[in-house]
Amino acid sequence: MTTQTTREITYLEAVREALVQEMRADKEVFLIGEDVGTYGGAFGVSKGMLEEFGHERVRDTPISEAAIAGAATGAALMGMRPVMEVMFMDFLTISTNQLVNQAAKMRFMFGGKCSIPMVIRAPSGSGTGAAAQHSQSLEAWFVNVPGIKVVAPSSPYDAKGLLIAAIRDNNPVLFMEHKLLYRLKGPVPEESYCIPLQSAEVKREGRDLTIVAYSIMVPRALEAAEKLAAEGIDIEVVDPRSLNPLDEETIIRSVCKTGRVLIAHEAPLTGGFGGELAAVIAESEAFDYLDAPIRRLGGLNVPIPYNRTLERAAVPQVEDIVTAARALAQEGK
Amino acid sequence: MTTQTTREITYLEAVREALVQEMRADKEVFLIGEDVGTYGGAFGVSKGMLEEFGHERVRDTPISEAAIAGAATGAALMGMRPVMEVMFMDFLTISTNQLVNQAAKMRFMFGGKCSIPMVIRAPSGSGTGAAAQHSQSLEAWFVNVPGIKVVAPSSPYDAKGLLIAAIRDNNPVLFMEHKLLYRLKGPVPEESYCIPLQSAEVKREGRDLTIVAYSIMVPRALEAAEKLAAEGIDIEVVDPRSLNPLDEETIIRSVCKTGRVLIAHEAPLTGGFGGELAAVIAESEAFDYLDAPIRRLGGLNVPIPYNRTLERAAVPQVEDIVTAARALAQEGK
Amino acid sequence: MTVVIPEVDEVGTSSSQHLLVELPHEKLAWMLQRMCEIRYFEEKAEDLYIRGLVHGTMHLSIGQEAGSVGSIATLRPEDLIIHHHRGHGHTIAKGANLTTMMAEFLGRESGYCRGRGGSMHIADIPGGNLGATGVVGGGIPTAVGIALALQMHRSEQILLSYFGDGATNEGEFHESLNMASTWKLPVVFICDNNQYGMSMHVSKVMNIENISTRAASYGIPGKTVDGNDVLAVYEAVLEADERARSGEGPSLIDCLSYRWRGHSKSDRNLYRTAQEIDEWKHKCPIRRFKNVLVDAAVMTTDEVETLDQAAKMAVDRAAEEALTFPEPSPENMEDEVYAP
Amino acid sequence: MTVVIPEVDEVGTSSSQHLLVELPHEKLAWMLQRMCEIRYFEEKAEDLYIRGLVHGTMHLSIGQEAGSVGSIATLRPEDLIIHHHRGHGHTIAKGANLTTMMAEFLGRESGYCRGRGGSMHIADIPGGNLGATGVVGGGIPTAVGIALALQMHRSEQILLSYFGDGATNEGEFHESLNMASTWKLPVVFICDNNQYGMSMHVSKVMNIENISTRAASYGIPGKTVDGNDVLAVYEAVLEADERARSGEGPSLIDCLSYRWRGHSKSDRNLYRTAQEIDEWKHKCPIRRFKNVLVDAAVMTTDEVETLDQAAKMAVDRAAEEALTFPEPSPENMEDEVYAP
Ligand SMILES: Cc1ncc(C[n+]2csc(CCOP(=O)(O)OP(=O)(O)O)c2C)c(N)n1
Ligand SMILES: Cc1ncc(C[n+]2csc(CCOP(=O)(O)OP(=O)(O)O)c2C)c(N)n1
Ligand SMILES: [Mg+2]
Ligand SMILES: [Mg+2]
Repeated sequence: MTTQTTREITYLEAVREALVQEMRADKEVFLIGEDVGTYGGAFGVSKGMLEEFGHERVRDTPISEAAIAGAATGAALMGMRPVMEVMFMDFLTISTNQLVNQAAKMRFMFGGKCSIPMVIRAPSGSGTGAAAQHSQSLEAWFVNVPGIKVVAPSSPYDAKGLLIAAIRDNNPVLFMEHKLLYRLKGPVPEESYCIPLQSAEVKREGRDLTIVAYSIMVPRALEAAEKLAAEGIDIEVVDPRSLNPLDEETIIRSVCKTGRVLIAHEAPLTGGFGGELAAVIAESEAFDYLDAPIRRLGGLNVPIPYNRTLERAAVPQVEDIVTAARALAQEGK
Repeated sequence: MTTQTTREITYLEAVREALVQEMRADKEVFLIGEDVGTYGGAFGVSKGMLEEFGHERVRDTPISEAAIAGAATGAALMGMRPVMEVMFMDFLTISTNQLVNQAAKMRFMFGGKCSIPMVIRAPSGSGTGAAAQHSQSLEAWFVNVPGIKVVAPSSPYDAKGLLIAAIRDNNPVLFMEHKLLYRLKGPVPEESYCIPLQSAEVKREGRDLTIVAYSIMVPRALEAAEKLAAEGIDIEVVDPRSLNPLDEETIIRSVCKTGRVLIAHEAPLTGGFGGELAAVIAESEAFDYLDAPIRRLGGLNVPIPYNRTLERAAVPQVEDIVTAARALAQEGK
Repeated sequence: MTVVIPEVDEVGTSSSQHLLVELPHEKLAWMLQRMCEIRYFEEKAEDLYIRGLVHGTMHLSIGQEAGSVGSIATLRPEDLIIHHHRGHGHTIAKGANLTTMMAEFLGRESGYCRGRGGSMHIADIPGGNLGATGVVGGGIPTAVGIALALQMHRSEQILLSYFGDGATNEGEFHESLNMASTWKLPVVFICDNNQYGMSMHVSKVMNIENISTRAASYGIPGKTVDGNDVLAVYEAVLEADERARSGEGPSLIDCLSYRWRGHSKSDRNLYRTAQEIDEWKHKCPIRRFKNVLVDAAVMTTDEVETLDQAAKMAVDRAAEEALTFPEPSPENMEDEVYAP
Repeated sequence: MTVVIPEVDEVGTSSSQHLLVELPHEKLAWMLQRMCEIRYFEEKAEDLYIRGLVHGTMHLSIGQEAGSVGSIATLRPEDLIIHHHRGHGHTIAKGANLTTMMAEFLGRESGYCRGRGGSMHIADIPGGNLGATGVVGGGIPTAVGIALALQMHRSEQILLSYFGDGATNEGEFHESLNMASTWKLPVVFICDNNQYGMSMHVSKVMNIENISTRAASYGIPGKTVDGNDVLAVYEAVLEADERARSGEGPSLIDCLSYRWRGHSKSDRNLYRTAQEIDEWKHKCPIRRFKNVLVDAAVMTTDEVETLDQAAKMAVDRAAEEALTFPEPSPENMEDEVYAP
């Protein structure tokens, strides 16, 4: 990738650029969802796209999440590449049957004789004061559904490359966009490029301890790592980027190296994806390299509260990661 | 409990007995679901109940899983104790919004000023040749939803005591009934009794290795344990019984004792509840007692196939547990 | 739509003028004062939001006050409501304490939901307000269960279930109305039809003139009323109440109105013209009701303005007081999730 | 219901008698033969099930053959269908290879779904059968997407989307018909109305006479037809096809019929009388069509019976052959889940 074409854009702009470039490149790709047209999407992701692609390919829908998911599933079955936007990830609870029982299963159930190339874009996470029904992180459900892939980019660069890869993938891909990341800026090449799914990335190298984090937890982990560097604790941050399929090797290699691992996610700790990560590590050769127990840092087991202070307290913040990582770095020494 | 009142009945009869006894004891308890009345429920659980309690309390519904869940949620909000039967757990994908965004959240979201005492009875699992859309085990989703409890009994005795406890609990409780367990017979006292949620049970004592299993995997683990006993491998089988809240102590104590743990469930391995169990163990003091990596045995990451042979191969069977446990018992020796 | 909503000219008009003589004076005064309180409350909340004292987002019902007040005015004190994200009007009409309500907007411990819910999720369970749901259509199935409990308890109470025009395209609307009709439950379904679901005009998301047509799918009465005529709303809902109370089952009332403000705080109003908004401001339900009352000589201009000012003062006082309340503490939140 | 379905007496009757002259002889023969194939196929499948050669459960459409054949007979070869758990009739009418189909029932590798789907999930994608869904109503939203793709591809093809009477109480039915109508998609929604959803008679789960009434909620045509009159079904669906093909949008056709067998293999038929079942057997759509053809002298009794026997033999041959096919191997199943 030539660097002169790389500029700083936001995560939101990166998502839009991926959509626009794929829609220009392949007429089978289209965007479907509530208020994605004139309104430009609840978070402004599709702003301006209606003007270029028109109402047919930037398709506003009734408020009918089951039918929207079905419309994407059926169109995908017919060889199109729909990108469905659900306004908030919380509302996938209305699309669940279509995604889990139709989109995820048709290929296998029908003997491998069809495929469902679709993307479900889902703004996720808390931090906007939207309370319990507009702030969830539901990735753990979909990771347990064979037939669906789950991707959760943490940077503008990853957002663009992973979304293009997701659109070109021949399977249903749940693409999580954390609302607090939309404004995050970072270098992104103008050209179209793919980041293969199932490729984790070491976001920061370190010797003492590995933090496995994804989505919003990556910038927080990196900030925590800087703070701890000042204390002489050298942290490695690994971002799986895609939760299913999962690049286990990169994670395991890092844990073998550091001997300590902290897993961080925003979703409630109990039953969160961190359990899968912990299990993968505990089952692997990394087990023999562990100098301390595996630690998880997750959201509190609560619905997300409205009040700012409570909302902040409900999910891991930089200072929580710092505290947990510091403690783990000392543990058993 | 006086033993002279204990007889051998099936798991299905135990579930029915719990329902009948609670409905006799508390007029606020009622059963609502598709074909629970005249038909007696798709699996015959409510056979005969219509005759005793009438159409109002053994309430047949339209095929409307969202409204059924809403009807239960709203009635619970009004102080009733509805028991909702979903015909197959797979169809909770249509009730998801009501269960996750309403039932689970109303109490917290409204400042703790209401409660939702309801039970969701969900026949789960494969083994009946019903294929991909009628065979799922979706417990992992609900364990990650604060506000819902998840229970999965493995014996007639547990089914009755846990269902009565679930009905008397003041929160939404997902109660999983494995279809293959319905015919399982076991001793059950006639009197009404409660098994507190969050109480795991050691189903078999052993020295060499702990198998943590729930639902259908418990009888399979016990059978595997007998086979391995013949080889001189002494297995302990722990059944959490309730997945959330989880009785961590009993599990950790067992692993500290045996130093080896195999986790078994039917749901697809990736993202299954086994990850949470593995993480809880890996984070606990048991970590220091582990003589071998934690092992998980789960379903293949596939939709459940129709063909008998494929269906059997898709989820752990007794021989798979035997093989995995035998290997783990030797590991690192 | 077939219902034509007149602009408010010098002469006030209502299709249910006869209620001016049939309803007690205090009732009419109560209605006007509640409508004014809703208007002033939402203007105040908007102001606090702009000043950064209220966070998150907010869905204002300014322009739709006749729907919430006209419908709830038909209820007995023990009757119930369940509603949705645009629910400030219903909450106030149902008799909410303005201070406790504003405290919730401000996320204070003494708010209706102890700061956990915010403006989108106000519930006052003892007051018969069973809560606002932020998931479009999500409260409708819950309404079925509430009404079912009323029926099974042989209660005299009824329930009003509110949702927007956009919500009628959700599957939960369909399942719920069908179930409520099949079981003849004591509930009235009220569509606060402001003609838009976010940016989508009803004509772009459904192929029918009147949402009340959908009642036919369930074999229940459906009526579209001028939702800016508080007396017309009252008359239509009262009839539906009686049907619900007498065990004949639910009805669907479509209250046609308009939202003056953007959908929420992020709305740039790209989907409608300034002129359209302006035209609807000339159909203001409050000014209209005032004129109706004065023109029919039910009240003097002074009386009307006294009620208006009383509402304004009540809101100002509530806001002032609420701002002095303490914030909740983040301790032990996990203990709040499950009931003992 | 307003549509009265006559018993089959010595004289055969059809409300669309005129089609006997308008339709080519081969077409009429094709229709009768397909109806017989469906009947014999399901009887054979039932027999294999009882003998333990087919496992799981099975949903037989015996008695409803006119609905699937009458509707699919209107299609062009390139047109599409998507259907539901009671889908054997649609599958055969759409031209399935009986051997490949029976092989799927038997869970063989050479079955339509390589033994992964079974009797409830037969799909023949190249043949235009986009698959049967076991989740009630679950195929309807998918149908919207299929029809959307046809529209966006400017295709001439149309889609028939099948579901049962019970499915019309699912939210997905509502969302889907509304969306399809709003976008004028080339799909015809066909309700295989056998009057029961498992044990629940339509009158117990909805408060309306005719399911076709629900079309009004979406501003589309709705028609209830005698689903035991294959020619009446043909006429109604053809009209809806033309509407769909010409870009005017969907229709809802309610095919009123009856299921002779239990809902599935676990049904004890406690919710209906033996007499009711018997009465409906006297309305047999196959015997009726045979009489219509013979009475109108379109065919002789011999011709009719020759078609019948050809169907029987085809089914017997299919079953025999399918039983010889190998089972799939459980190796590498995880590699089948995701497309490369
Ligand atoms: C299930 C669901 N889908 C989408 C949204 C986002 N959203 C919030 S309000 C709204 C518009 C609702 O329109 P309507 O029902 O007419 O109510 P109004 O806002 O006009 O009062 C949308 C799309 C949501 N909250 N829930
Ligand atoms: C969502 C869902 N709920 C319940 C079931 C169980 N079930 C299978 S078929 C059936 C009856 C469906 O009735 P109808 O739609 O009229 O179709 P029919 O079986 O009569 O052909 C039921 C309740 C299911 N498969 N899916
Ligand atoms: Mg609206
Ligand atoms: Mg039916």
